[in-house]
Amino acid sequence: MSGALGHSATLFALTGAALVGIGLYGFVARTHLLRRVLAFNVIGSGVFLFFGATGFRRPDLGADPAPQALIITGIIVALSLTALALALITRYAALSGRSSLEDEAPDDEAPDAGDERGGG
Amino acid sequence: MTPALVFDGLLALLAVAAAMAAIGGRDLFGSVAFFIVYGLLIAIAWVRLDAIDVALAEAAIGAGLTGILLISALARVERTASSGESGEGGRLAKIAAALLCAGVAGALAWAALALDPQGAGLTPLISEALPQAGVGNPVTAVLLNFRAYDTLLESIVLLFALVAVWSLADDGNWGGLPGLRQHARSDGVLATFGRLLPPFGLVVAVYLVWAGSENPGGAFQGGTVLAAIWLLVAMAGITELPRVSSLPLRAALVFGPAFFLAVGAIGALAGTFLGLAPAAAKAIILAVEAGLTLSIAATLALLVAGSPQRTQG
Amino acid sequence: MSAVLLGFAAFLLLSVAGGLIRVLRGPDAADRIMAVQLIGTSGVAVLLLLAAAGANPAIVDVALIMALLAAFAAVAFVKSASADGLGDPEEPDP
Amino acid sequence: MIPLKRFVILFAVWLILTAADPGGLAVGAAIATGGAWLSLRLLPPEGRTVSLPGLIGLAPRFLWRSVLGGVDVAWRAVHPRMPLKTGWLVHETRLPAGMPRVMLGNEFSLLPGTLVAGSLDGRLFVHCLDTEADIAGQIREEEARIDRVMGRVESDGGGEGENAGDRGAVR
Amino acid sequence: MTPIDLYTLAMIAAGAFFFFAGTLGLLRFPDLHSRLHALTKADNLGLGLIVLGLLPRMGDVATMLKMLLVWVLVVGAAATVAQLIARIALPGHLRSRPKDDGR
Repeated sequence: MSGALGHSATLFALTGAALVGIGLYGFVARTHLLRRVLAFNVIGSGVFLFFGATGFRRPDLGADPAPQALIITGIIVALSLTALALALITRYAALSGRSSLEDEAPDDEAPDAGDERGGG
Repeated sequence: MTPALVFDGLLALLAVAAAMAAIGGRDLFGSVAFFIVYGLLIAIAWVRLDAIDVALAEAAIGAGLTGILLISALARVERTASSGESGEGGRLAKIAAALLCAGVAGALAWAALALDPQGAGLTPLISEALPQAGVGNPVTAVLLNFRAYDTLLESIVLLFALVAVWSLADDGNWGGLPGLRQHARSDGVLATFGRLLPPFGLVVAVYLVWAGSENPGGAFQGGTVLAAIWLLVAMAGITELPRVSSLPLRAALVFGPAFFLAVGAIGALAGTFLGLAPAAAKAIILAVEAGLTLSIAATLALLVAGSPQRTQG
Repeated sequence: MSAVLLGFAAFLLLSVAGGLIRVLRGPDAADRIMAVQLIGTSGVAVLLLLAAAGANPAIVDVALIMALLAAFAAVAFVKSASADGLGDPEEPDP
Repeated sequence: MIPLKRFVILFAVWLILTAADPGGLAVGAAIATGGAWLSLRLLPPEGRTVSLPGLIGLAPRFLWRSVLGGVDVAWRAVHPRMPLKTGWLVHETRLPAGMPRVMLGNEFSLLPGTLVAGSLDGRLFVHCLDTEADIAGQIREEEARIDRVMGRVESDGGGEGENAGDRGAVR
Repeated sequence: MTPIDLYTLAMIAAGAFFFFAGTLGLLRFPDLHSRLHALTKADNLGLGLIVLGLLPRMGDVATMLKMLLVWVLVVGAAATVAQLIARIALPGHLRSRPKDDGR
């Protein structure tokens, strides 16, 4: 089925690697919490793409179903954690009036609700 | 250069560009828009990798839920908080971070190139066991038979995430209605769209679950579409999402995982936890899928709707 | 023929690239969401071409989902752009 | 009658999706019933009958005109000087609020040179690419066609948008 | 090349042209509402032509009808989105012209 289309598994594996790098940079270097959630999702989908592409090395066999199943599971879990992170962020923003964790005003310490990486 | 390679190269380039723009940009709404586009491109990439099941999931989540989730979260944050991105690190720190991340990406790329190009992974094993699995779609077989553990635990993780979101509510609102009251003019464009589309969405969602046993599709894809449709009806101001304390809602949330667990327990009595007898496998998988679809739809919709913020409608 | 179809799909990706430029330039959020809408339609077209090129009707289902949910991001956007962020732009003024 | 009509439409969609697989007919019938029920709750019939043959009869003309719409805007986009003479037109519609009005707006958003920005109190806001064309006349013509197909409700449609108010609010 | 191939080729090429024109309009047109015209009309026509061009290649009737259904859904979504987005950018003076609703 896929044979007729040719296949570029290596290309997509490299794309996945690049996406992980990009997402990691965003997660480390950007401060707005919402953008960090986006970065976290880019890392996630980069990993999925990498994983999925390595499961598609032999077009004659088709795509390996095992990585596909794990990736579907992963996508849904990533979505639920994104929803949780966004709920935490909106709550934090409502309580503190801020949208990043960087202490611009050192007097008010960020309440622990701001830790988006927790939970799950 | 075959057209296939040109297409894939262009697709990869656009996905990387969209990801960079989502992360590097100044305008936050622009970032969200780039991220939605990015999800769409990744769904096409899954099609190119012959992973239609994943493409379906990515398309349903990317087109339906992520947009609603991110856009409404952004609007809420911007209404309450300063945009402050002032605290970003200095230039040197950024260069160091970029180098580090380039190193990680490089290591992964090296790993990809070092893989045995003839590696067959688990495909032969799965093809061999598929006749006993009860379903013809190998991905569904892995999800609900061979690796049913993962799927069961995942459905429980979803519930925990929802409980965590609910617990962010003020004490007074516990058990109340999720999010703020959505409203729309009842004879307007938005409401009419919200009245026309859902029946078709319902049919498509059930079709995806039905198709999942032999062809790409399944409970996750169908459940996601259902959740998106339900949220549309709520956004069109036609009906409200139920109270978090509502018993029917809680029953719907727990039904899928509980039924799955019961099936597993019966399997345990017969020998293996979650082991399915080949003769009954198909019927059991279909029943579990139907239950999971309902629970996944309810859980995802309420996850996107957020924590309870009021007690009165 | 399937190579030709893939070639056209690649051409449509250029239209996606044009949409990305509009997302980048804005200037309004409405412009950006419009570009997302355009890219969604192009994506559906690309998927249908891929389905025909690979003779794989299951890909049409991916296009079907995208088509069904095509308006959702824009709906969320117009709602967030209303007066209280929860309404509908067509509502009469309070 | 109306529930049956909706059931048939949804079941037809199911047949298309499943390629009329006999193994899925039972599920399809069940879900089309569920879908028809949902549709009745979301969009109660309210005395108006939509004539399906009438709607299908309008299709060829609509398709042809929307092709012209695409050609028109494509021509303006690729033309080096981009001939645009944009402006707004407010049209007092006599179609009843709800579906017919929204349908008119949807339709005119696909036809050449016009784009509808919803309505308010029976006024339809139309953005025109070329203010010299006879848009108002076209809308009146089209309005009459839709009126025929969508059937009429007892009260003449010109009333307040909000009068049609709370219909079909699901609690 | 069979006649069917030629037909497909012609339709898809025409469809691709309308996508190109729609994108061009989105990039070139000076204001939001004009861009919205380009988006709704040119792209839907482009998609419609591509669907029509691909129909004879899909083998079974059900898949053909499914592709038409995809097109109908996209058109409906586009018309709805066009109305909603046009509305949020509606010039204020239009809202209250004939009778002055007490603002």
